[in-house]
Amino acid sequence: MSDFAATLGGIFSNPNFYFTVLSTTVPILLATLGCAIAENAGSTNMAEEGIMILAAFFGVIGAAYTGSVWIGLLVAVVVGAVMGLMIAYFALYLKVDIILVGIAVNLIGSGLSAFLMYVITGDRSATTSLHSGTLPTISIPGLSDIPFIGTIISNQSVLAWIAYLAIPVMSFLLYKTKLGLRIRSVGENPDAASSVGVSVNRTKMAALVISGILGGLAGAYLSMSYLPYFSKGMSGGRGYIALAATAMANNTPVGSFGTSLLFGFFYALSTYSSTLGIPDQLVTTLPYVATLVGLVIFAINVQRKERKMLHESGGGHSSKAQQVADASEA
Amino acid sequence: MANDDVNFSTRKGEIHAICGENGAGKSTLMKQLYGVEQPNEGRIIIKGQEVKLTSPQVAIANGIGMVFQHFMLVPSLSVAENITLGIEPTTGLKFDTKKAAEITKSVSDKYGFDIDPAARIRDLTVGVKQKVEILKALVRGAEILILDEPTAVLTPQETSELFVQLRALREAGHTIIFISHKLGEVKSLCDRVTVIRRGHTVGTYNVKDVSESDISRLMVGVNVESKVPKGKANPGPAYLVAKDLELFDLNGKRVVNDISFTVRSGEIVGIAGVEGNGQEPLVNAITGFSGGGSGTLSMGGFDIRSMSIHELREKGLAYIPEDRMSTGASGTLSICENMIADKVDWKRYNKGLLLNQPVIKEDTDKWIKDYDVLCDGGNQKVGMLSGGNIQKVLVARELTGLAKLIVCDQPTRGIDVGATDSIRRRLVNMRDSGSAILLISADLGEILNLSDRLIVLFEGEIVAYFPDVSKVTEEELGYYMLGVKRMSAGQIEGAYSVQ
Amino acid sequence: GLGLSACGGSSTSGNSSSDSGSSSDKKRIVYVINGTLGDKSFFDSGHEGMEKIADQYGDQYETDTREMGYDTSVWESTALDIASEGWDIMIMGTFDMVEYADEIATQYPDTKIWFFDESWDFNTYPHDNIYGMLFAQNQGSYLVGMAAAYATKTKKVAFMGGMQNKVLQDFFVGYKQGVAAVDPSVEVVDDWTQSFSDSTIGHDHARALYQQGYDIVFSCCSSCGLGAFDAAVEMGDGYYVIGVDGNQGEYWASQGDTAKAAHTLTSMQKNVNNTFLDAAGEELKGTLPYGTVVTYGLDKGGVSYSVTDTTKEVLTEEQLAAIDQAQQDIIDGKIQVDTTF
Amino acid sequence: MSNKSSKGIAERLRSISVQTRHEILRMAVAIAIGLGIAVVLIVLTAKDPESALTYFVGAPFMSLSYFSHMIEVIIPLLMSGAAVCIMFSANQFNLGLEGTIYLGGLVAALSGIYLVPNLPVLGPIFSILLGGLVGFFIIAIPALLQYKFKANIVVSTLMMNYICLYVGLYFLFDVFKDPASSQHTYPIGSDAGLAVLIPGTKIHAGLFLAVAVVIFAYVLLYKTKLGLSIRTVGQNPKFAKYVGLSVSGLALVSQFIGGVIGGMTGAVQMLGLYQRFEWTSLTGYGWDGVTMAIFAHNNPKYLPFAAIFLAYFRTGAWVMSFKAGVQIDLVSVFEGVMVLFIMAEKFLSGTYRKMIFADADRKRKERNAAKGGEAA
Ligand SMILES: Nc1ncnc2c1ncn2[C@@H]1O[C@H](COP(=O)(O)OP(=O)(O)OP(=O)(O)O)[C@@H](O)[C@H]1O
Ligand SMILES: Nc1ncnc2c1ncn2[C@@H]1O[C@H](COP(=O)(O)OP(=O)(O)OP(=O)(O)O)[C@@H](O)[C@H]1O
Ligand SMILES: [Mg+2]
Ligand SMILES: [Mg+2]
Repeated sequence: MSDFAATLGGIFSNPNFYFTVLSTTVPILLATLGCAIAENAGSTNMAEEGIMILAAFFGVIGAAYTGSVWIGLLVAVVVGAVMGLMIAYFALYLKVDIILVGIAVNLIGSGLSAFLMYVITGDRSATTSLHSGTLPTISIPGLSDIPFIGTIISNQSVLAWIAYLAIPVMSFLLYKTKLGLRIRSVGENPDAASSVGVSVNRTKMAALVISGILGGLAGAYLSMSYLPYFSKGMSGGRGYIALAATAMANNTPVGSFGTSLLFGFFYALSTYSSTLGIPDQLVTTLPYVATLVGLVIFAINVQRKERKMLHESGGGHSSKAQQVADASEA
Repeated sequence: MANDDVNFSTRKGEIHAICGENGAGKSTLMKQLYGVEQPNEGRIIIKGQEVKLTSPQVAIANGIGMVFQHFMLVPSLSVAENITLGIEPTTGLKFDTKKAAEITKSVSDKYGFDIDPAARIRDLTVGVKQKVEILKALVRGAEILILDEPTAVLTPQETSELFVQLRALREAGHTIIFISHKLGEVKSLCDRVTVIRRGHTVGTYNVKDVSESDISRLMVGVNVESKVPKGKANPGPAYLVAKDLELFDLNGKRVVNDISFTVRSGEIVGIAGVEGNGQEPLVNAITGFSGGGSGTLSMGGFDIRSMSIHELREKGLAYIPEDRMSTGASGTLSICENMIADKVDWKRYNKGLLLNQPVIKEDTDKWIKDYDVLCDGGNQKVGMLSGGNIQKVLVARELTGLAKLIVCDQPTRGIDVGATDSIRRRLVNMRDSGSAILLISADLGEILNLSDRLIVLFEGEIVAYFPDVSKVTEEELGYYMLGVKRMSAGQIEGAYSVQ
Repeated sequence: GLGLSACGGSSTSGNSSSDSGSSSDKKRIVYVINGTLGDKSFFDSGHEGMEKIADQYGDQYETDTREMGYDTSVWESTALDIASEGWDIMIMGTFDMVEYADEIATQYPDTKIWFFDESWDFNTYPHDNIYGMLFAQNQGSYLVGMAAAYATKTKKVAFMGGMQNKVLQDFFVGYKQGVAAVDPSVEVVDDWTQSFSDSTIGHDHARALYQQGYDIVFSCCSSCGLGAFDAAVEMGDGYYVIGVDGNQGEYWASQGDTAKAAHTLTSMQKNVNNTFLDAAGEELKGTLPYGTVVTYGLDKGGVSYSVTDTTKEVLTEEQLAAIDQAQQDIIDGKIQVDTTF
Repeated sequence: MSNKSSKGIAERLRSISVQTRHEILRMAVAIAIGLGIAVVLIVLTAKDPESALTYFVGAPFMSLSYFSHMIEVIIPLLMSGAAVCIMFSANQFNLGLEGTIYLGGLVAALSGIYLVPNLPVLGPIFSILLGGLVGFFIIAIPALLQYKFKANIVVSTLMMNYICLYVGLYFLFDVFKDPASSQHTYPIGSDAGLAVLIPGTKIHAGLFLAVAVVIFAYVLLYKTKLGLSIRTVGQNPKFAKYVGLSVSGLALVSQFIGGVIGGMTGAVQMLGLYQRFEWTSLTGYGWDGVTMAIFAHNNPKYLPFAAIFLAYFRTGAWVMSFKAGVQIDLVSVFEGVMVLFIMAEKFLSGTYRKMIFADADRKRKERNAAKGGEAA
């Protein structure tokens, strides 16, 4: 047991571990922010998984055929935006349930990326034959020299910095701008928004496009930063994790950071713990169990808060959350 | 087709009423005027110019503003944010909170509304919310203001305050289109009235030239007597008993304070009161929607709070809820399924493990006929029906159960005269056949007409009790409802009558 | 259990005889993959072998490669369907396919099966139209284990496998023994990624191992293992991957990826390609010993360890000589390598 | 009665409501778009497009074994589809079937190895029920977390799937692996598997069970009070509570039933097609169930059509993949596209309007004609 504790202590005192935590958190964070902004507009974006994989694939193709990772990044972002538009079109204009749109897009994403990879590159599992390159990493001179912290934050990809920067940017967007105001009002009471001439569909579409762009960035990170190639199924369920992280974060950008970091932490721990002497399969469940537990803790908290809200809103119009609360209290 | 060949016109600076039965198409017509829905044919002319109102934006640009039947506000946002939503002032990328507050302030000052721009909508009372709605339209430069049943949720005081403001707006040259089922309001406020019946205009009249009964006759085609005839009650033993009842909300705040009353079999007990004075928690407690509190609350001798809704219904509870669309019915289920939703356990509707569909169909068809539900048949989805017909389905379901205790919360709100009359008659019939009925209604006429005994609730307490309703006037009731007057404990004691 | 009627079999085998009759005298040989190509590992290597056969014996063999994908529920149907096309020789392998090969061997006695990567149990499944090919990955792993022990600066080396299946454990036991043979004080850890396909997982596990001081990682999990090379490059000097199945150092070099080549210490090559080619040659001579299992170890060149520029840079000549000596000792039977088979 | 039966087909077609006719049209166009995209991709990428297309479109009729493969594919589709229909009818977006199927399969295999290896008929039935029980326990976790704490069911079930997989892998590798095998359990007993129905094929007795499960799901949802209650809850929970139904209780029950069927799906698949348990990843049948429920609009009545349809083209894609070398991944693109269009309420809504007008027109003319006839 003390051996176990010593190993664990060794992991936690290793700055590289935290480097790994931060870098594995990045794609999840980006996707979580994407889910969060869509959720704020009242649209559950379950399609980050599919967006990510398609963006990762097309980004690599773009980078390889133009010889520039930056163009690859642009392609990934454009693919993300287009997917966001497509989701919006089907969900908002053709009225497909948005969860089902998500499931469909994920199906298409996994199939199309694998299919086209073979057709375009002749590779079946990974595009190692292409030289698509990686986006640069950034080390800030002063910071990198700080002993422990320096190791953690230096040499993180430029996209990692973008991801962490996206947290305040998304906060600003949601809470301080016109678009943010509209997104939140459309999510909370679409009828109110449309009655004053705010186009619900266009606002939701904007949120979904931003959501798609964030998913595109997440994809780009996977195939042009984390690894220098596209590999089949490399989104690895991160889109679903993002959905969980969003739910746990109550759809706030700062909360999204916390919850994706939670997953990143336990995921990193699971990759580290071959030395812990626990069966590897069980260790692999760690991040998922942690997410599930986090979700439950969050839900308990919400329940408590909802009780309060219930009182505050008094006899007025009951919110949706309240209706649900009412309904399931039977 | 909701509207078929409607013609009407308004003049600048008038208050123009639109009257019609439920489902006559009033709201639909207004939505067309506001660009939310598009008419299939016909023309809309504003100031001599034909316009195509393809969206609310276009309508707003043409000087039309609308206050919907249901509030269109975002609860978590502030008043200023709600008012400037869609026309947000910005500095650079940022939404300019200060400027939004200024805009709100200046318009509310101009029209004499007293509103705090920073308040959150969810903290406001209904009356203030209504004002925010009107301000929203005015800020956008509305010259034609459409109000869809604005008074339905207001207290009498709020209503008269609103009328003062509407008259002021009229003086300022605004045109107001006013929809209401309350003909008294139409008479006192409006200049002209257009009557719609089943999607057709019947005609436009000067309000001075027509009486209330004229209007109601025009609406339904026959003159409906406004009072339901009813004989003397013949009450049995107390069926619903509330003794020293205290109820708390989820934060522990007391919302019903030490009240005692009974409802006996064979009588109708009315509860009058301005909305938000404890009716909702009381109804929720009696119908099993929420538990907790202290004191006795029993039905037919059983403790209500130890029973689930299911058990309560098995013991004879029937409940006509206030909110028919989201609570009282399921729009996506068929009429049959809605009708028997509370009776699925009945032997009659089950054959072995399966539902006995022919019997269900047969009974539903019968009820559709009895209750005069306008529909294509039992398999039609309830959501396809008009509001009044949905209410009829709901009432039919509730009154065809055991219905030993019937809790009616606003049973005829927003229902046309014919349907209202028939529902009231049925309640009286149920009383006569021995049901105990608790009636909560904002419609004082209804309360006074139907109740045998009457309680007034104010701030969660019983402030008045009338053992004989026939002697009560609306005016007197108003004093108690507003807390101006209050009876002595001895007088109120009578509400708890076991015999 | 499953039974198959004679009627289905006979009608199709009737077809097959007419098929093979009409298409000249070439032997028709098909390589059936229970997975897909692109694993940069033994499926790909086998396919290479097929191409070599076509090159070398093009006038005597007609070759084809078929992929069955990763949906295990269709493997049986697919394999039987391919068998019904009337091939002279079917090549298939891995434990997953044993029972299906048994069915085919029973139903199509005229079709010969070369079965690789699993020890065919002729007691349970006695077929004289089956030829078993087993690779002694434990022997090759022993040698790369020695290389790892020589190369490590931290005295900690790792094995990274996908899942603990028998073949991979065979790799591991050989590797561990090889490390210990050089220096018993070197710590060997085994890490199982639970994936054979997701390179990001391979990358993360390898990186975690490096960051914990295991400076050599023997990466044995197909596409998942590709990520290890990226992790080594990221970590910088002194961190190495040992490749598997093919000569991965050479592969990276051929792709112009010098960084990865420079981090590839050596590779445990499983020369499926050459094995197929050899077997095809013996088949023509009529000397292929059907009804037996042949182990392709270091002696037959079934497995080998690769020496690239990187290998020569990292290891001294004496060390390389010691590895070669061990190779000879294994061939001579002086060293017995542990195995899970 | 006789009058009705003597009606012509055209007449009867016209008597179908405009809504239904439009629904059929929409479905047809959705399929056409899905197929169109698939065909374009095949033509652009296949070495021999002609034979690839032939396999894709016609494989099930090209040989008995392909046809029987189609039937094999139908079995899990029907079962998981029924499970999802029941859960979705209660409006529970429970996506946890993957996990139940995986562990249901594992436990059924273990039962076939250790508990009832030599008990014909009853043995497999027992194993399948045991699989169902496992499905129940697995689904119970997220369902109860939702019941007690309102933990988001979509998210918790997605997490549960991963947990089930890795826990299953642990038991497979560390506890129950046959040391002589690669990554498999011991083989199940000689009488533990499901009997083959048609010799020469792999169509197994699970087909009966699958059909029974679909019928059960339909009868349950549309003919019993429990089903009506479940659907009431699914359509409007507030209303359901109001009429005295236990909303969260029924949500639980629907998920329990779904979980049991999920576990049984895994068991049937295992005992019908495999000798040993050897799954090292999630099977995908759970997601298939979602696709099936979408195609069937949550009504089990339509599951057989949806299953035949999907199985037909999956068989085509399967044959195409190993005969003509076209990537089987194509099939998920095809299915995803169709999910989008089939669920698109507003898709072809312009045509819908025209159909309604045409219908009204026709009715008016008929009425006029009838009047004219009377006058004459
Ligand atoms: N989407 C629709 N398509 C076709 N007909 C509809 C649609 N919605 C409602 N109707 C029909 O239009 C008629 C008018 O319904 P509506 O709800 O306007 O009644 P209403 O005038 O509000 O009556 P009530 O007073 O009962 O509410 C109803 O008979 C209804 O069946
Ligand atoms: N395009 C349409 N075609 C047919 N019916 C429609 C259409 N649009 C709306 N309806 C139905 O027509 C009815 C018109 O109701 P509307 O809300 O206008 O009635 P209302 O007169 O305002 O009644 P209330 O007094 O209950 O508010 C609605 O029930 C609606 O369902
Ligand atoms: Mg209405
Ligand atoms: Mg209305």
